[in-house]
Amino acid sequence: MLYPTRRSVLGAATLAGLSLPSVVRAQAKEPVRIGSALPLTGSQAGYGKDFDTSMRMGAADVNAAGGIAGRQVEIVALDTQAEPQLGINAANRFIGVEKMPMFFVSWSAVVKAIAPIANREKVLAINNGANAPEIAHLGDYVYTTFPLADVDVTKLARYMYTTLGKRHAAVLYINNDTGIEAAKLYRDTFTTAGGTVVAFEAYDPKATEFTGMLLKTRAANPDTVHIHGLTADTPQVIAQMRQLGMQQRVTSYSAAYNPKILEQLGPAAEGLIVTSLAPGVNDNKNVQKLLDEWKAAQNRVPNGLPYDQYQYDMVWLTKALYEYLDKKSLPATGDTLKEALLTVKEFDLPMTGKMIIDGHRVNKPVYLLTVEKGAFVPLATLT
Amino acid sequence: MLDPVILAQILWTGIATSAPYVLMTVGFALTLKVTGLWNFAHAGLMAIAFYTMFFVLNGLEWPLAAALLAAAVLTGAASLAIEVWGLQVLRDRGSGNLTFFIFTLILSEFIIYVITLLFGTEPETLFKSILSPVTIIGQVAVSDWDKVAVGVAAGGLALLYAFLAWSREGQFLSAVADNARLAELYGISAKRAWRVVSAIAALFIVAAMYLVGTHGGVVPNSPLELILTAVIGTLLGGIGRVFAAAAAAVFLGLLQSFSILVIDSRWQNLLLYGVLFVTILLFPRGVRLPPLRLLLAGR
Amino acid sequence: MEYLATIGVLIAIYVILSSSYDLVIGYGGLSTVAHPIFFATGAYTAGLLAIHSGMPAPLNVVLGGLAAMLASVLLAASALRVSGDYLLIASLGFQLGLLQLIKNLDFTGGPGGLTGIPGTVTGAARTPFFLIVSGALAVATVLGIRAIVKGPYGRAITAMRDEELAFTALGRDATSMKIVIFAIGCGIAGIAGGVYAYYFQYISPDQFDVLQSAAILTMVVLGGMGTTWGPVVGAVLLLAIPQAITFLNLPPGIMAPAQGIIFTMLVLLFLFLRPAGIVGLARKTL
Amino acid sequence: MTPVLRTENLCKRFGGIVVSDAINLTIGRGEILGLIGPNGAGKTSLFNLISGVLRPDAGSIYLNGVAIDAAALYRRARLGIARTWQNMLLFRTMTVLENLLVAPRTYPGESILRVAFTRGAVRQAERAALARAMDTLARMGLEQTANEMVVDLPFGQQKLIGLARTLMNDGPVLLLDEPMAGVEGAAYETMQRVVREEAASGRAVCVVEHNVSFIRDLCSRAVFMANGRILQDGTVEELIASAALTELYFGV
Repeated sequence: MLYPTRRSVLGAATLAGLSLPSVVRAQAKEPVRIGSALPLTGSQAGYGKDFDTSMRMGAADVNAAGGIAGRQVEIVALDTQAEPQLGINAANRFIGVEKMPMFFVSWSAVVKAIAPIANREKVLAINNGANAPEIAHLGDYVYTTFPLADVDVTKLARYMYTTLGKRHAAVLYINNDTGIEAAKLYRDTFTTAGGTVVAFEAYDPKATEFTGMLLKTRAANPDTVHIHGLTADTPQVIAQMRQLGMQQRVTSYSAAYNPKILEQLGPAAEGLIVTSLAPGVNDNKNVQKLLDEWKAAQNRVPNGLPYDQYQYDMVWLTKALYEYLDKKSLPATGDTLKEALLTVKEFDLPMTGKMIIDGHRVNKPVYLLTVEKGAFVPLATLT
Repeated sequence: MLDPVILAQILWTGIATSAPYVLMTVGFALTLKVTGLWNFAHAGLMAIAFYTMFFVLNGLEWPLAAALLAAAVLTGAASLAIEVWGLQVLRDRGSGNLTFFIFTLILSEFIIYVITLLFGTEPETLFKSILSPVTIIGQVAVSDWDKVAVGVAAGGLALLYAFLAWSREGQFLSAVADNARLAELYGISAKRAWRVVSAIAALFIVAAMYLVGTHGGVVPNSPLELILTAVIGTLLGGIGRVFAAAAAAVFLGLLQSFSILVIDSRWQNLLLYGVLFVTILLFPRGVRLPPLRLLLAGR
Repeated sequence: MEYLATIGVLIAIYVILSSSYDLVIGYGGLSTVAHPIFFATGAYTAGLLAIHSGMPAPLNVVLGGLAAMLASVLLAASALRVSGDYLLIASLGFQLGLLQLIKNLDFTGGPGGLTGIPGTVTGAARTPFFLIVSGALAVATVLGIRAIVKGPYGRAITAMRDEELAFTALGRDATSMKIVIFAIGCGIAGIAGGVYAYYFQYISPDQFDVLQSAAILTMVVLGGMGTTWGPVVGAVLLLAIPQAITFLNLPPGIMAPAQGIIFTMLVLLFLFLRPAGIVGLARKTL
Repeated sequence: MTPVLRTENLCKRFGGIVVSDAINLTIGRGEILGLIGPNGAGKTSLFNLISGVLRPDAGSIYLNGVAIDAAALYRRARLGIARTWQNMLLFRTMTVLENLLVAPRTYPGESILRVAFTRGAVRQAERAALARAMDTLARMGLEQTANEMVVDLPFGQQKLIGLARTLMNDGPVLLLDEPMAGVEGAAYETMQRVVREEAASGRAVCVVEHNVSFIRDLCSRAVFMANGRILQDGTVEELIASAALTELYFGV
């Protein structure tokens, strides 16, 4: 939705974030205010709102655990609608109005749009949701705590070749910034591993009809199909694929790790392999706690649980950064926080586990899940 | 690659998938033919149609028949309201082409915002599962959805043809389409014709959205993209030639499906617009607009 | 302050856009929706030149304007051969097609958008500088258009809009006049695009689609078509009010659609109750 | 001497309807030709063909012996074929004066470049146009209406403004489409006087008119048209005398 009127909408949470119980205010020192630019409205709001909720849960837990050196944490979330222009306004508001030395941001287009500002103003912008490989090259003040596509896609491709012994892969991808780069990565990794990519097809984000593409793929007869699309189109592609009698094992990535897909595909989802960049309930007991919090608060599971785990953890990451600064008794600026991020380097986070900041990249184990009897079950953990 | 089975499969699925586009294009083209307006309010009507069905099916959990009926009634009413309290007022005022465009486009946006407020922006489908059972007919996979789609589209076209050709009302429509003023002289009420058309268009829209909503996810914004296909179909089909527009819609669908055999799939969509470009820039005379001023009443 | 200044730059750019759009549809009476695509043409031309050529920024911005002008002449010349009404739909197709092309090409950054546009001006002076530049351009545009529509040329434009047939039969070449007006308006939009690209250093195709058309249209209609100050008022309102609304502190889920509803409803109300907009004198038809 | 305007075998049909069937017509210098006939006879269509609104299917049009078939509507006006319209088509959002000022045969103001760079020439042309406009209005006793909006004037005066606007074009040919329809009283007199003066000044005038007495007063020669054909060409008396035509016309 691209109304400039809505481009310049800023999340109401700006002020909501401030309205903590006055008791807390009174007894607390100057609070640590964490900026978070997310699509709270618009087509991506389904995720954005849940991400915000999860981060606030993280804040609540940090505060319950004594906050950051006695300082309370406040989340200041601004709406981006996943729109560059709104993202820019949000970034300017964080820097100019809220005077924040760092803030978190998701969605590739928004990260790209705010990068120039962060670099100009020497404010640390941390991507914690977008995975466009380009993000590694956006400048000196743009870092990521969320693994970029080159982490999960490459590991998945290698797994398909070595472990599952697939030799002929087909890659179907949505023709937008999410799909294009990731698809190339899968192709290159799979080929260097020794396999051959027999079909490499893009489809338009608006497309609803994939027969031609699928038949072309079928004729190339691959033994595995990687689909890199969005939650809206991926199920449609798989459905039409099955209807055309293509039974190959389908792989996708974290976007397909979504209950809606099971609903829409029913039996056709069986065998689907998806990636998750965060440990699941069985790998990490804390995750159950988050899910319970969600049950209690919203009586449902969040959209895109792994992403939510990262959102939750960002508060703890911030805590770690600020504690480093306090130890060194440095003021919190873009530069010092950046220094903190790069020197601390290793973070042990409650929901996502060990996180190693590797320059402008971050390396994380990739958790594979597959669909069995209509449910996602762990398949493997790739480190 | 060019083995007959594949070609047959692409042909069949291509035709089936173009069915909803055929329906909405026909509604759009017919409206243009009779009223002389590019009625972008159809996007809003599509949204109303889909979300009515969605609500009745998943909110009230009533049967499909009820959903279709409710959608038909609501969309029809909305369409009539737009005609009577919107377009007619502007006609009486002798407003220019652009005013009609602004009105219809902005109205659609308005409707879509309201719906966004009510239903949010998650992609929704009419039924939980979008998987429809497949039967193999001579090695060609035919899903139930395909059958329904083709059936509905063919039925709709046939009915419309019969209506225009044989019913009095239908002949009136053609008369008004040719020349509203003249028709008035022969005692045919243009206003009436315009209202009839807006009702018919609503029905086509409901049918189209049923097919769209059972095939994949729909968000409040989708209609604005869907309507563009209708526009392109109408353009290529040639203004005032409703069934040619329908054919154009199928042609576009097939063009895209088949083109993948020869060109990289990522260029498919561009191909669509390529065709549009060529039409606009090179053969603009291939597409004539009816003399709007004549069609506007009160002139 | 950075935040307000950025809003200021944005407002200035949209004043340029809506005023030039008003010249085309309001004064020229040319039904087009494609204004954002010429904005885009300017933005991408300037942006790409900024990245790949060593040429000075002002030159690139001007070239962006010229590119937009060229594209607009291409469209107008072919569409107007048919009829003024046809231009409306032709422009829509033109916009969609060009956007699709931008998304499919690689050197434009594809759907992901064009990153890495150099900042040119750096340091604290940057935003004030752009505020001044864009502000000056906005003023120049508004006054320039005012100058155009006054005097003999403006008289001819008005006559053409009122009764094209009679106008032509008096020996006036309406078609070339239309093409010229279209080219001027779209060229200005292209320049605005160049400034936008240089200031925000990132552009993506989705920023220039049909909803963007509707937005600029809203500014013009709300402010008052065929008036000097109407588009200015419209642009300021549509960009400033949302900022104000954010301080009402509504839940965001409500806010964005609510704003859309408010503005679209306003347009509809004006269309029927006061066709000439906030500024315009009540004229009978648009 | 060559006639100012000559049409040769001019043909035009819309589907089944023939609006112009091999029309051969000549109008000489200073002549006022009356064009009469029932509705749908093709009189206005003939004007549209001559002035270039319509393209003939066949035939040619000569202005002072030169074929102008290739010239577009606006070029023909510049060549000096001026016309009025049955329903005037005045510029409704403009004043009387403005309506006239855009109407001269050549108007530098229509080129943005010339407006921008040859200010002097433009200003001069404007002055000339202003003088001619005021003069024309004066001839019709309308100078005091100069700055009123045309839409505010009574119908009769609007008709005169329509003529005045056309007269800004000082070309050799003047085509008047039902100048008298709905006009009476003072305006009627003025209309007649002005048309006479124009003819006297050497222009070739052609008038489509139902008001026979107006034609009789004005025209030495008249043409009777029906179904796109010229049935008779002669003096007004001859035409009116012809029972056949009268029947056709008045449908007795």
